[in-house]
Amino acid sequence: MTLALFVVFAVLAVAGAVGVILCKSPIHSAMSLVGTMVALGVIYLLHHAEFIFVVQLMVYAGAVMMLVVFVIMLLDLRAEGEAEGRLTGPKAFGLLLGGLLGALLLVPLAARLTGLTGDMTTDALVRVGSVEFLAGKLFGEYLLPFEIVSLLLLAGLVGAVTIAKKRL
Amino acid sequence: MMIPLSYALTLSAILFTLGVVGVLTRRNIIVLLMCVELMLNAVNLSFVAFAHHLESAEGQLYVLFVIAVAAAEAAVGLAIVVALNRSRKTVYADEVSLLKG
Amino acid sequence: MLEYIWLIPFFPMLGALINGLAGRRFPKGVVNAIACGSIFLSFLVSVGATISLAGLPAEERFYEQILFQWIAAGTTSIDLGYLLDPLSSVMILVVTGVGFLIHVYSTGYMSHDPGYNRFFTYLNLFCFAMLTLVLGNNFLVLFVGWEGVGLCSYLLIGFWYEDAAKAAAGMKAFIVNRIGDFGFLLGMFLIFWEFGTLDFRTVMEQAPTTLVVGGALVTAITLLMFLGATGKSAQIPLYTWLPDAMAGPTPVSALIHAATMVTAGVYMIGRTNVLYSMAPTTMAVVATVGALTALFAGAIAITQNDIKRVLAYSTVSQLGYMFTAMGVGAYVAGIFHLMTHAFFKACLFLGSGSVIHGMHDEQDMRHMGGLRKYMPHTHWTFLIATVAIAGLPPLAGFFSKDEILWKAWDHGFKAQWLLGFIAAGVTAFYMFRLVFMTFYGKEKFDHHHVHPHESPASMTGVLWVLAGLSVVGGWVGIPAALGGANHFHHWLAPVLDAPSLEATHAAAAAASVGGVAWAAGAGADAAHHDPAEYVLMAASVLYVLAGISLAWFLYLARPELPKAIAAKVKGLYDLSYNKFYVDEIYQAVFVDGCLALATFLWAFWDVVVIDGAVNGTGKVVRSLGGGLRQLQTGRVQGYALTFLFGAVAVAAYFAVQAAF
Amino acid sequence: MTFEMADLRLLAPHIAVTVTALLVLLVEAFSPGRRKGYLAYLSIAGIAVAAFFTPGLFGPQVLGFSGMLAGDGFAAFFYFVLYAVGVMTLLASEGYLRDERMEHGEYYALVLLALVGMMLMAAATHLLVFFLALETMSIAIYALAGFLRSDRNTEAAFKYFLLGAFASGFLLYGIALVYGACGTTQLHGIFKHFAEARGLTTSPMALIGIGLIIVGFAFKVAAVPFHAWTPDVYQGAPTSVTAFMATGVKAAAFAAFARVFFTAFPAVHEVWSPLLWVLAVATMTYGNLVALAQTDVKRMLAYSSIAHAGYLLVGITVGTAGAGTGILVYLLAYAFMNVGAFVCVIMLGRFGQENTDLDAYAGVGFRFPTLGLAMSLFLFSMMGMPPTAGFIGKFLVFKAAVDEGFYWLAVLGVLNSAASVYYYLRVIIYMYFREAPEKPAVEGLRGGASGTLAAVLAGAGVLAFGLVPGWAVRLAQEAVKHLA
Amino acid sequence: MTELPILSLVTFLPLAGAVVLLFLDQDNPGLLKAWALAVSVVTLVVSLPLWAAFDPSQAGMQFVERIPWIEGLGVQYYVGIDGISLFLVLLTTFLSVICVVSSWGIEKRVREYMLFFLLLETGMIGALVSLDLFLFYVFWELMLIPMYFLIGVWGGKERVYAAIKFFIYTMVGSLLMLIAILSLTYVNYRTTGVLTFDLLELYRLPLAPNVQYWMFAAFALAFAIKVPMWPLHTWLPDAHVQAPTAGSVILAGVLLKMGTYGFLRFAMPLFPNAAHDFAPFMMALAVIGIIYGALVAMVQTDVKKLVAYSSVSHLGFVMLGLFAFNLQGVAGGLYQSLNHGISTGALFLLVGVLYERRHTRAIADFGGLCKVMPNYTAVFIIITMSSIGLPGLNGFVGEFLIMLGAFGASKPAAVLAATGVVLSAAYMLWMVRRVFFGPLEKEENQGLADLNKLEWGYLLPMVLLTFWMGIYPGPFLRKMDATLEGWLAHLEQKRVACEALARPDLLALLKGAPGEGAAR
Repeated sequence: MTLALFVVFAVLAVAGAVGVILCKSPIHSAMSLVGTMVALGVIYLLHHAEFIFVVQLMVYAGAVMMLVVFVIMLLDLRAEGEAEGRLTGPKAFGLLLGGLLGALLLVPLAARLTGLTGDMTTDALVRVGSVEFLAGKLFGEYLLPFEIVSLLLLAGLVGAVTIAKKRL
Repeated sequence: MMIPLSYALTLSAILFTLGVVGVLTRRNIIVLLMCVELMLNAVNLSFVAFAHHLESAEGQLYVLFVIAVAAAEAAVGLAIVVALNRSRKTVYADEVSLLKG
Repeated sequence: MLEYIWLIPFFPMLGALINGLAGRRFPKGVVNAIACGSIFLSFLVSVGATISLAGLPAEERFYEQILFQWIAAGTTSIDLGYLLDPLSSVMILVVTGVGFLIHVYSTGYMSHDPGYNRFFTYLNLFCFAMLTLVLGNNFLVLFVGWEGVGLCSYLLIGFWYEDAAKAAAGMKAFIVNRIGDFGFLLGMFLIFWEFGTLDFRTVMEQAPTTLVVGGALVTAITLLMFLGATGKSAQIPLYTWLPDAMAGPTPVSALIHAATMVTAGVYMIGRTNVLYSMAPTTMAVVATVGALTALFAGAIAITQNDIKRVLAYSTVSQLGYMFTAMGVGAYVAGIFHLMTHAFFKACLFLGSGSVIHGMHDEQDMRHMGGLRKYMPHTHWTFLIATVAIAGLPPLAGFFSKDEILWKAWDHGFKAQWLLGFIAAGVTAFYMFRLVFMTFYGKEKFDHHHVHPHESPASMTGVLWVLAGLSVVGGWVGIPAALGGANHFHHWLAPVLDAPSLEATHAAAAAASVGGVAWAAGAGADAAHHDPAEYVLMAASVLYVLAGISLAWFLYLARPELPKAIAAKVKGLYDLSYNKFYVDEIYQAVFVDGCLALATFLWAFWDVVVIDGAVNGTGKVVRSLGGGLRQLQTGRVQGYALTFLFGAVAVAAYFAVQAAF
Repeated sequence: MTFEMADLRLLAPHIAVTVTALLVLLVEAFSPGRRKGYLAYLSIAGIAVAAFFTPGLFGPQVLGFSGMLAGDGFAAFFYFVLYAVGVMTLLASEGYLRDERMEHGEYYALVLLALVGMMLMAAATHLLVFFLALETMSIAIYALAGFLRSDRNTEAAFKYFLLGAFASGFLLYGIALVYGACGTTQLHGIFKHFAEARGLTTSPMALIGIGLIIVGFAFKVAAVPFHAWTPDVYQGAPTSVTAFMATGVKAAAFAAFARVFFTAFPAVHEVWSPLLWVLAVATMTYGNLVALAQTDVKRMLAYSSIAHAGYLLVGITVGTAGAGTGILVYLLAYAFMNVGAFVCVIMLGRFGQENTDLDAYAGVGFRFPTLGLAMSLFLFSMMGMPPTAGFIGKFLVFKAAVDEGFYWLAVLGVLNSAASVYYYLRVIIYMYFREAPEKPAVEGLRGGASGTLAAVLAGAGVLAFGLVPGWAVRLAQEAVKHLA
Repeated sequence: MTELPILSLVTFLPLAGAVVLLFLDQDNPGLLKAWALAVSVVTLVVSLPLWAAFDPSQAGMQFVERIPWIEGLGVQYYVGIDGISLFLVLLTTFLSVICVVSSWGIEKRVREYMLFFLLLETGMIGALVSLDLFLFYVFWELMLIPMYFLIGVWGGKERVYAAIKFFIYTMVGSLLMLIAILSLTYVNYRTTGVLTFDLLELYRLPLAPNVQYWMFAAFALAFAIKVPMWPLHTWLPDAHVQAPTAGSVILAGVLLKMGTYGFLRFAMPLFPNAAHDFAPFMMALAVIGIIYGALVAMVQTDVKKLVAYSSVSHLGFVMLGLFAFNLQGVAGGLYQSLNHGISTGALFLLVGVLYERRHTRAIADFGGLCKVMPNYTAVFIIITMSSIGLPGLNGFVGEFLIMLGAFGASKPAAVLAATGVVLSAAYMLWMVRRVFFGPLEKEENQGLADLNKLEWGYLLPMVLLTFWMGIYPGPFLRKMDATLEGWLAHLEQKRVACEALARPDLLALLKGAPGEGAAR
């Protein structure tokens, strides 16, 4: 069952991704991307990453993509011109290299995982629940990254403002 | 029933590759941005899958942080798109080539 | 007196220094006094030193004086020292004596030249160098003098530097001499590495034990040294500079290019006779080169019209005699001829100078004639010297030249003797041709512009002294065959005929092709008189007279004949007149060849190949940079593409690493 | 493990800088005036405070925050390098921004935020921290690159951003694979796994992961063929930002590169070393070759920075303690000489006209003797001429290569150095060997006292570390001891 | 150490002077020149006690100073001189004074000019006294910079090309030498466990001959470029022709000697087996240089270029002497280094005098100058004679010893080298004839002034030295003797010792071909 669901949503995700790169209109691309994200969210769920699923939907598919769509509308972007569809030399080369990269990224599959290393066992999750578990980690062990992210967001904020504002 | 790791990783690789190909082939900067997001999403999938199979929380935490990073990047990226559109009147990557050589 | 021999070169050096640094501010009289005085002082010291030397027993007649250590590297030590022995005493007497006379002559001859003090500076400097040459106690000091005289010769030939040809002649002299020096240097190195020293006395003492008679080493040493001699003493093949050297003022020609410097090669062989005696091959070469040069130069002299050039070729020819003497082992005869030649050739040159002076710098004999009534002193002295060089008894040239020819015959060098013998007649012919064309016959100069006159007393006086010496100079060496005591031979014997070397001589001679008879004759020289000696003597006198008569016939009795003959044997005449084209051949082969090679090396090898490679590398690198620069298109997706390319390559690399 | 107060000791410098950044933003928000130069000095004061906390970090390695952050000599060494970069950049920026009429507090805040990112990169012992720090730095720098909003600025920001994000994807993928292979991304943990699990050294997952991490680093340090952004971005960005990027980013990236590879992956050194060999050679050769063909000083310096990355990669390739020492000292030297050079470039420009074309430099050396002297000093240092700091850096790096038998690498390195001489000298040729035209493009020097001070500091550093490098070398030697 | 650190004083006085120069009034050239002169004279004076107090009986280093410099790397500030460097140091301080005087006519950017000159002096002296390889390398490279500026700023028309060529040529060589230095110190570290750049320590390091080959090759390349040996000489004519007079003097007088000094001090004693085995090759190059330089000099149309090529020829002699491996040759080579500094330096000064008056150096533009400039001509001819090795002048002593030594080592080499004697006379005298003799035809030359007091001032010491060193070289040669004997003994001893060492497989030591590491 899980596997079947995985396959279905995987196909959806890939379809969305293909849509992103094939759609002529940016808004269609954005929509495809949202589709991919949602499909991926479901796959997260299938991996028992409920919290991530939520964040994925809310922050990613929701907020971030909203922003993207907003900007597309703001700039009134339409479908791309003639040049887009044509297959040029560099593009062909890019496709070829992309294919190669894809193939190479499959090489790790040959590896076997060396074993369980973590403490996020089903057992533990059952005991404290996945969100609580992650929260504990986030504010315990992972406090430093958490703090850094706040800095990062501050930098992003200030950066976005300085760049986008007409005059400072 | 567990989803085999290789399935998730394959999907991740495919999505990542599609993102990369998109960055290389599209002209519209916003689409390029989205392709980069796609790449990050692909990686996230790997993290989640690994976390699941290793029974390790780290992968999931990575995903959380990556999403935050992606959000910040998107903000800055979109700001740049706006700025470019303002100064160059274009959203096409290949038309931004003042600096070269 | 002996301990003062350092003064002999010192005085002229001092003179040169004073005149050179401050001479411009002195009146001419002071310059004269310094120049002539300094050389006269050295002459006095030389005489004194020689008398002191003579006072010693024969086998102890040497005096060595070390001034200071010159070049030292570890155990190698070369001193600056002087050596006085009979051989060098003869040389210093000739140099200072003749030198003094020529200084005096020059005060008259150069009196109107603006470079007066410069001239005397050089002349004094020359005397210093020449005296160093003959007094040096080792090869290197000899070489110092050797090069020093070369320098002075260079400076004096090009004395009238404003004439490009004269400057070129000086340069030629120096460079050709350098070719000889090349050999000399190498010879010195061979000696050094064999003996560990360059001291004459040590080398000569050790030579018989260190070297093998007739061995390759000694032959190489002597041949290389002889190459030096051919340069300095103008022998084939390096004689070409000497005729050109006549560009210098005539006193210079007399002193340097006739009486002293050019005989340095002869002196050098005399000085190292021990080595030469051990190298029969070299001896044969020396004798042959000498004899050939004697004849060859004579053959050129016949057709020359420039009075100084005739004398120059005559000098080359006479030097050839000296080398023949050295080559046949008649060292004393060679030195003897060196001395007599110094007298009469100086006299001839100074006489020609007097003629040129009186003829307002005319040197072409075809524009002279009948001068004897205008310049009687010059005429008479010139005639005496000519007779002396022609070799008529009892003048100096007869004794010395005849001894050479006799020794050549006697020592078995018959071919060389023949060449020398022929040359003797030729000498008589061209010398009298010179005299007749200049002093006799029709006056062929332009009476309106040229008013021949006799030279001042300072010049004619010197001429008379030299003429006198040309007459009596040979009497010190009258051979026993003619009832003479041959003082000269006895004086030089300790150096040139060291008894200890007899055995070596014999062995050397035995090894040599032509030297069998000589081996027999060497020991019994003084006692034994071969009747052939008288026959040859008579023959040569008659032969010389024949030459003189021919000259008289052609240039006084039938002056129209020479032209006719010249026309008849035009080829031969041109050949002789153009000096057998040797200068042209040298120019084409060596000078032009060298320049062509040099130009090729520079323009092609340096500029095209090496710099081409250097700059080419730079250019290639820079154009590579320019090419790679094109990759930077400014399109961000192009950049992503290269990025991806790199990423794929890296991933592929690791995939491969994982697979193995 | 959870948070302990003791960990704050490790974070004190970062906190100081962060607080300063926030302070700057606050002051900016509430100050009406147009002159904001004092904010630069405020920022410098913050760095000074951070510097006050730093020396305590020298000594044995202390890990904090669940082993995510290291307090050790290595980090402290880089902190000081980064402080120096920061202070000089800020000083130079003050006058520069005034002249460009863009005095805004955000600039200083972003510089400080980027600085914190860099410092964290140097100290991160966990790939997550490293990644976040990298992103913090990058995002701040993206914004800084476009700060002056000229066409070139925006283009630079765009290119840097797009390629940076692209590269982040690869880096992250690599981290994911390493995580998958090891189950942890704490560097010592990774090391332990490599040491214990024999299969890991040939595991495709681990190796490809390492490969992709290398790609990510290679991008940040501008190694060929991941370098393409460098010239465009360096040229397009405001010069003060270029200086900051060229030195700070490079130092931080190499610090992290060295720490990650020397701490986590030494077990597979033999695998990644040959690849980096190729990268190093390609990078220095390409950088130098293309720099030869440049006529714009700023762009030339960009290519030269690629070449320098090549020399530094030699150090990573060699991978010994000696190489680490070399990298540290090299980066120290590089910080001074490169910031110095860019400060000189700033000073020669004027509002709206950067004057970075070589022709503008004609005769500058004699017209502005001190600037000429300083610029020459920096250029000679970049060439690696003694007795400058640049020489010491190169010397140590090549020494490490030779010690390990990497002779070809060393030879190619020095041949590259020789080729590089040509384009550095060309600047000097223009400055000194050509006469200034009638109406010179450069009318006067800008940057004010602070700019001059920055140049003087840089020059002093270049000379000081060239003449008495002993203590810096010893500190570096101590620092790398804790790495492996 | 309680003694006065004379060497450091001599080395850094010019640097201190240069720093002071920075603060002097730029618009007062008289003051600047006077200051530079004072500094160089004081340096010369301070350097003279070195000669006086030098103990000729001692083969080792004297006036040694040693302070740790970079402790982590075993680098020291370690200086000292022996019979090899003593006279080169003195030559440097002497020529520096001469150069400052001869630059009195400089009007363009006097302060910078003098600054670079003094800097150069520090660099040169430093390189000569360094006994630590690191320190040496620092000074060695330091010399480049001021020279580069001197050529580039105050040079002739093609100065930029010449300056850059000079710089890069030298740089390539010295960087490869740097690698050899690193390898050497590393091998020493592996052998002895001590990381040091101390030259005297490294002298003692036994090295397998095949290891020596490579290190020697790298050192030799650097020094051969500096010498310059054929075929690495092409930077020299350009640099010489373009450099200002004083720059040429220093270049010929001292900088080229750095190459030969490098062989003497470093390349040969560190790697005696390699030096010994490569000797035929080096001698061949030296001989080619002698003949080639002379031939090419012959066809030059520019006086300065001619002198430059003559340097190639002369330095060929020096190299020939060094590789003769006997006392005569080496002493001759060292002595000839000094001589060449004096005579070629003087030639460049003389050419400079002419150039200042006529602003041309083309031989064809002159002719008959002897008439208007008799004193100048006289000096020129004296120096010419010194240059072509006339006995009694300095050139001869060196040339003679060299050829003597070379003859002992290789007869063919000596024979070929001796042709240089002929050729040098040919090209120099031909030039002299064309410049000074013949009719004074060119109108521009009619009014040329003879030497003035200033020119006499700097030429006279040179002329006196040519005589002194030619007639009485004892004071010079004696002080070299012990050192050179020790030098030769060391060479031989170490060579024999190293010959027996096993030769490691160098390829096995080599790392870093891509892919190789992983294959293991």
